[in-house]
Amino acid sequence: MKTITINPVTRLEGHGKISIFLNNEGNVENAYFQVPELRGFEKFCEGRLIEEMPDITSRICGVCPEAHHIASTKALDAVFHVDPPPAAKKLRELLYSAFFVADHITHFYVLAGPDFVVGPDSPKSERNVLGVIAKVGLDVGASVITHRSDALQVIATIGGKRIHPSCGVPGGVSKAITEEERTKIETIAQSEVEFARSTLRLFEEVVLKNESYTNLIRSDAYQSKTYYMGTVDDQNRVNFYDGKIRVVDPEGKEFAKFAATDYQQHISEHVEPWTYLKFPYLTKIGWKGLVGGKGSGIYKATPLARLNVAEGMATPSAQAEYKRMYETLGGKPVHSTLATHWARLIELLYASERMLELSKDPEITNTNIRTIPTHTPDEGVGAVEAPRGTLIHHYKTDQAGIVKAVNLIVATTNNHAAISMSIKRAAEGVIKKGEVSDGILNMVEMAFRAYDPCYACATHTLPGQMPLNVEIRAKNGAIIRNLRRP
Amino acid sequence: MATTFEPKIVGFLCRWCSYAGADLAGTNRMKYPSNVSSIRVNCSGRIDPVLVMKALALGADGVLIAGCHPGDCHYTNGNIKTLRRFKLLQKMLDQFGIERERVRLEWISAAEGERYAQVVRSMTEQVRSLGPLNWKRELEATA
Amino acid sequence: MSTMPQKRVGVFICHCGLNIAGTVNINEVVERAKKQAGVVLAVDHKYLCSEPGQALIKDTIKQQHLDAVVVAACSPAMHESTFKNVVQSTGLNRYNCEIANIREQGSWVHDDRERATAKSHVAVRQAIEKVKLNEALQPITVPVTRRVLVVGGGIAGIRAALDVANAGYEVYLVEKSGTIGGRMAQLSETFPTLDCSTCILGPLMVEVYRHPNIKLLRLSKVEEVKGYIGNFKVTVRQEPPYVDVAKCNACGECAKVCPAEVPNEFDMGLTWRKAIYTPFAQAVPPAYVLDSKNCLGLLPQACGECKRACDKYGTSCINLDAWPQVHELEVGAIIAATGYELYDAAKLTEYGYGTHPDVMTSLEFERMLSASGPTSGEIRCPSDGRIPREIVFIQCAGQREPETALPYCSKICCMYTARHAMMFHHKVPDGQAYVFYMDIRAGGKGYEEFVKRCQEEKGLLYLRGRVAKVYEENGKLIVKGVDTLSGKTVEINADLVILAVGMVPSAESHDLASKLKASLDAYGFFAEAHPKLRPLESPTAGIYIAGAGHAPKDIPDTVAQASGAASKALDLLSSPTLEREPTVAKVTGELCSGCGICIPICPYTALTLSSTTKVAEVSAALCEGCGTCVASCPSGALTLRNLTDEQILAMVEAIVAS
Amino acid sequence: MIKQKLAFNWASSCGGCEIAIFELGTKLVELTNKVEIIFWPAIMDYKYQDLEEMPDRSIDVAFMNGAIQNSENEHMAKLLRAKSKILVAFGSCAYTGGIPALANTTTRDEIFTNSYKDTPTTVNPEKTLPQTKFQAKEGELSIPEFYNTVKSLDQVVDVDYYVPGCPPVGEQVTKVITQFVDGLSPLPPKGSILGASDRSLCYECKRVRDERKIGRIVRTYQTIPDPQKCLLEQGIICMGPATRGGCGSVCLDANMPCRGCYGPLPKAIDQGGKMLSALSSIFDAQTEEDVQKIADSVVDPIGTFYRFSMSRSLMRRTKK
Repeated sequence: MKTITINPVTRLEGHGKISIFLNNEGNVENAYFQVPELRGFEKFCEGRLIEEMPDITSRICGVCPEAHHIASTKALDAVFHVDPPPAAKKLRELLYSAFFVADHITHFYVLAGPDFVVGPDSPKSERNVLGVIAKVGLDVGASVITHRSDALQVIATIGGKRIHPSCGVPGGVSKAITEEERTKIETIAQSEVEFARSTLRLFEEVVLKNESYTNLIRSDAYQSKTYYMGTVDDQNRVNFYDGKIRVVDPEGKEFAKFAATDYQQHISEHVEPWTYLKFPYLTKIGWKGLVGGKGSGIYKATPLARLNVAEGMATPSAQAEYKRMYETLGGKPVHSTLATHWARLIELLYASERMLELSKDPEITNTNIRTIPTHTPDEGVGAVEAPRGTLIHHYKTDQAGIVKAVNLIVATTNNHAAISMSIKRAAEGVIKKGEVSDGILNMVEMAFRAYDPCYACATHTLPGQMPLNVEIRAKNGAIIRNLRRP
Repeated sequence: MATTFEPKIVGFLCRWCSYAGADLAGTNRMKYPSNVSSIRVNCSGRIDPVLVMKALALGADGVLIAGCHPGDCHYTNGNIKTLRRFKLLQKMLDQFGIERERVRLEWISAAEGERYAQVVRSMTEQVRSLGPLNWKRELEATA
Repeated sequence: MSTMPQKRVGVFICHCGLNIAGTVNINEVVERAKKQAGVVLAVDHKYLCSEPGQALIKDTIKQQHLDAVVVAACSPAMHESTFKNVVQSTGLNRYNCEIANIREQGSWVHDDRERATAKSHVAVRQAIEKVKLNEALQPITVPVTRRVLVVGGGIAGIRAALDVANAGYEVYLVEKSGTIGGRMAQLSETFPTLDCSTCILGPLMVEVYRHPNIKLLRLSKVEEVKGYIGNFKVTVRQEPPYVDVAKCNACGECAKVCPAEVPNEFDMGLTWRKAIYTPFAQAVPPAYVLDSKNCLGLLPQACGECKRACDKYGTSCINLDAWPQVHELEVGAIIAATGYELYDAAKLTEYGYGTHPDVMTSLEFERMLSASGPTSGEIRCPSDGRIPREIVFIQCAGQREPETALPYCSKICCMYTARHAMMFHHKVPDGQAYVFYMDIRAGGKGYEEFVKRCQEEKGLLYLRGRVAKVYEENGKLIVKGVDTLSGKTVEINADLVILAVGMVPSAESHDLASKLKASLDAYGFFAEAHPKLRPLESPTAGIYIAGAGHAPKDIPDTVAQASGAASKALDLLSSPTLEREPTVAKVTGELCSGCGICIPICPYTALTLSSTTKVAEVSAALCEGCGTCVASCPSGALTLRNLTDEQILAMVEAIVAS
Repeated sequence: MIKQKLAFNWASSCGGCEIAIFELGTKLVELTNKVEIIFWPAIMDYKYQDLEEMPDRSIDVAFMNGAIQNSENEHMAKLLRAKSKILVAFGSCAYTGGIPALANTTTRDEIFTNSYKDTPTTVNPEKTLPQTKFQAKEGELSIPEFYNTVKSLDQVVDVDYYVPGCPPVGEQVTKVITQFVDGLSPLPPKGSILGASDRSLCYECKRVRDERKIGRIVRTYQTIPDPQKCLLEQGIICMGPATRGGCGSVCLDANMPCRGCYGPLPKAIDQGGKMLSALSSIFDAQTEEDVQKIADSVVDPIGTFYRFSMSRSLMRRTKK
């Protein structure tokens, strides 16, 4: 038997290691996806001041600190039984939409982009954001950077910092925005909407019009039938900031719809000895191992999942794109991992449109942005849709507001099982008769990257690094072929 | 005898009261254990909690801070500032898991030679029964 | 550690006869000292403080070209300066010397030779590590403003001002009221000599007024004190000069026409005075005073009678539109002579003061005895003016009563009560006086004899015991008390009752103390630097104390202390500059962020934030070197010269390493 | 012109530092003319083995962010050290331990028990715990060893420079990187802190200070602080006085206190200890009882004073 170790999967925010075992025919016997780190936030947050959670937990992930910051802040609202003034909620959502814009741009152009724009078989020296820029042209490249940066500027305006904002307080936000700031934000939002549209056009050009890619998207290797999870508003439309968590089965039928507070009845986590990361699954169905389908509790929580569970988007152009995608890919739900990229761009459009709406909201500059808690802190759950899936923060405190217990269901973690399966399927699809090439390995990674997995988040750990190294071993373990990327 | 643990205790004594008190114990030939070595400072207010922690981190088993009684400070109220720092430091050392007996603040006047001797006796005993702190080794052990 | 080149250190270990050598193995300490980095040599000697011992240190420093010296001997409290002087005499900087205390905290407190030796070695190591990091320092010299401010124009202030002025230095004398003289001016006689008080005080008051070196600021109040010893900047606020002292000839026309009458404080309210008045006959300056609080004429200009009268018959010296004056004084020393007030007798309800007119305080009685007083010296009952036959003096009234009133003894009451009783007997020969006392305290030159003499007067009865109650019964005052000697309760029908109430610090002293940053004791009297060795100085350098503002005192003590305080101040003024210990705090400007944490930490306002650089600055002259600010500085920008964190930690390491 | 060889790598960090470098934006693109980024796993397809095969000291400047929390972090740090002429500890985690170092208030065992057994959603009847080496039926699987005590980078390898901040702010990052790249100004002495001020945040804070006095500690959720006045004087614990400036006091502009991410000041032996001393020194209390009251209102000293600097603190971890 041979072992291939892809170690690590690069261009993901965090850290993953893939081990593929081949059988004697050189076909895939099994593939393991391992997360080699753990940080113990849930433990070391104990004893801290509850109001500091948004500041501390935002360090779970520097790629999506806003997700943790806002989920945590919402958990604080619950812990203190306080309802923020409308302006505060809107400011939070505005910051949050800006974050989605920034994050989705980062992912598409910097992390996943190279696969599509530059191409999976191109030399690694080009397979990166600089390569993308080279391909799409420096001005587009510059515009990518500007639009990402502008979105972060909006985050800084509301949240204080571009990375790791610090505005979250129970019952609101720490700072209001001035009319002057609002105008700036509106201008930025306007241009983000445009940029989102142009990005979708680019996707159309380089991906949808490219036979080999669309085949990839449709190819069996990238199909993964599971349950889907995402947050929807009262009309079952995608919502990132607030709403109910909805789960649909592989046929797209509603399986559950619940308030974040009840997450414990619906989500459980399974432990495996070969990875530091746990495997969440649907409690009512149970853990059946790393298998998909209706009989297994495994679910996905990704942009595609969100679109699959929703019945539409809350903004016009995004709604149109939503329709178009499902028409193109033959109706809901879509199971193709790679379609996640498309879904992500539709979300990018929605986020920028929502950003624009909120920036125009007359109430957004209202200075009543905080309700001072009066209730003794006890327990609370806060949830948002992070770019990489549903994110849940759950805190318990004593009467003095000292954290006694923390439980976190983190975006990427939701997809841990699904990712492992997708990788295996991809490996099975592209590795035949022990034939292993750099491009092929990258395609395995593509399956992985589609989830935009953030292992900083998932393990509440910090990303680490290891090289890609494929060793093919004979049964006796002797290396008969050692292969690296060209 | 050789087996009994002899704690190393750093004593920060203010010049005007506690150091003079310690001298008085000597003039009166009072006997007490040799485990506390004193460092003379003008005022207990000179003692920065950082110095206390550094002493522990460097290997001291205990730290004694001694100053004038409240109201008697040669510098009006340096000792009160020491008190403020000490109370908060004590709270933090609790968190670090360092027993309270290891770090003490005592008011000892220039006239209280016996009291100084008494404090040294009791503190030496308490720290001895707690055993070595060995903070450095503690760190390596838990690396 | 530090980048400075390694110092050549010499270690000298003293046997102190057998005091140290008896318990400490000197040889071992010497040998182990030799092994320390930087130590050039280590030697021992029987008595290092002896002449040969000092010579040994001197010679070795020269021969071995030592840069620094460690002396392991008795406590630094004993001989630190001795050995520093030795070091200095060789041309080395005196701060290149450290003492290891191996006697008081070594040989004398440990029996176990091994342990005592080990601990002594640690002490030596500490000293070595510290001295290596000591910097050479020169004493800080600051200029001295050779002028003195005296606050309070009573006998203490007068005496102190005259002594300083006579020594040839300028003095500002600040007095709150319209004249100097204070309490002493109110007294009719003084014990034990029965001198007429004003007769001995008067000339001094005039001398003050005429003295070229004394600037008298009456009706004035210290408003702000900045600076430090040798260099105080004092702001004094003076009432508007409604009456031009230079012009006023005290003709009194103004008072005649003044419509406002108020109780006369000089007579303890037993008489009335006008709103424009002269405090008393011998008042200095000899001019009328306008009491702005009670004058009907000021703001808005309503009355103005006095001005019209003065313009018409007088010297037209009244200006009702005058403005207050603010004086900025620069002085090198300040003498606080704020004096005393009487404890409020009304608080002693059991004695019926304030409810019955014939219960008086001793000071009220004093005024009555005075020829210039309300009754021109006759003793009469305030109620109906009759001459009292039976008079009761109650000593310790509200004194030595920790729970209910004053815990302390006012020291002078035994004496003046005896005098009062005697005066009563002289003025009412057939009268009967009773004195309730707890014990007679008559320490002082001629005091005991005086009291004895009084007690021997007939018609004067001393009863040992407290008075329980004074109450009225059909027109008579009943004084109920116990005679603890006979054990009987006594009941006296009195015409007049005199309460010897205690002395309390004057109302101003608290306010002044906080402006001077001088500490007060538990009762609000000025605290001294040391009760025995420095009774004339406040702990705050440059502030001296005199008179009853420091503690209850009689006149001789007050005058003595005043002269003492004056000579202390003169001592300071005797040189144009003064030297201070240079081991003070220091700010590294580049590291200071001006966060301001240290500012309130300093009890001497030695730290300020520079208006230009925005960072903290230390006034080396103000800094006393306690180092409290250093510990509070979050950025480590503050250090204490020759007791840096680095040095303290070097000593800590010496302790834990061995 | 020879391009400078740069490398970026992460150990135990949240990725925020990577984003911070990415914040260079267009400058990053310009940079690529002057430098060759030969290793940046977060963004580029370069692999660990590529690094292993480079000759020693072949990288001109390597930026490493993240704390050292497991055997792999340490291995990586040593490798990068060997391959680089200059190694820069980038960000709070690499410099002082950062948020991950709060794990030093607990232990590996406590963390495992909590994460894999106690958390409410965990279902683990067999009490399975992750193993560094595991025999799967197909072969052996390994994961790195999790450390009990989180270390800063310089506690495992020799570090040349430090760039504080969680994350370091954009302008500072630009300054630092260009400083290395255009090589115009001579490099500062080894061990220097780059991209930060030598003075505390108070020096650049725009808030007005009045009297340094603290009567009671106020927690951020309890009040809406006056945005003009010093937070400390409003009773809110702000780490500003004990923390390096350079960030532009952005948190304070958001009306929130500084948590100290820029780390200790040049002459401060211990950031938390210094803050503790400064804060308590100005407690407005004279008697033991009153002092105790205020002290007790500082509820979580370690989490407050060592939020980002536990690894670099004197005590470094709690005694367990």
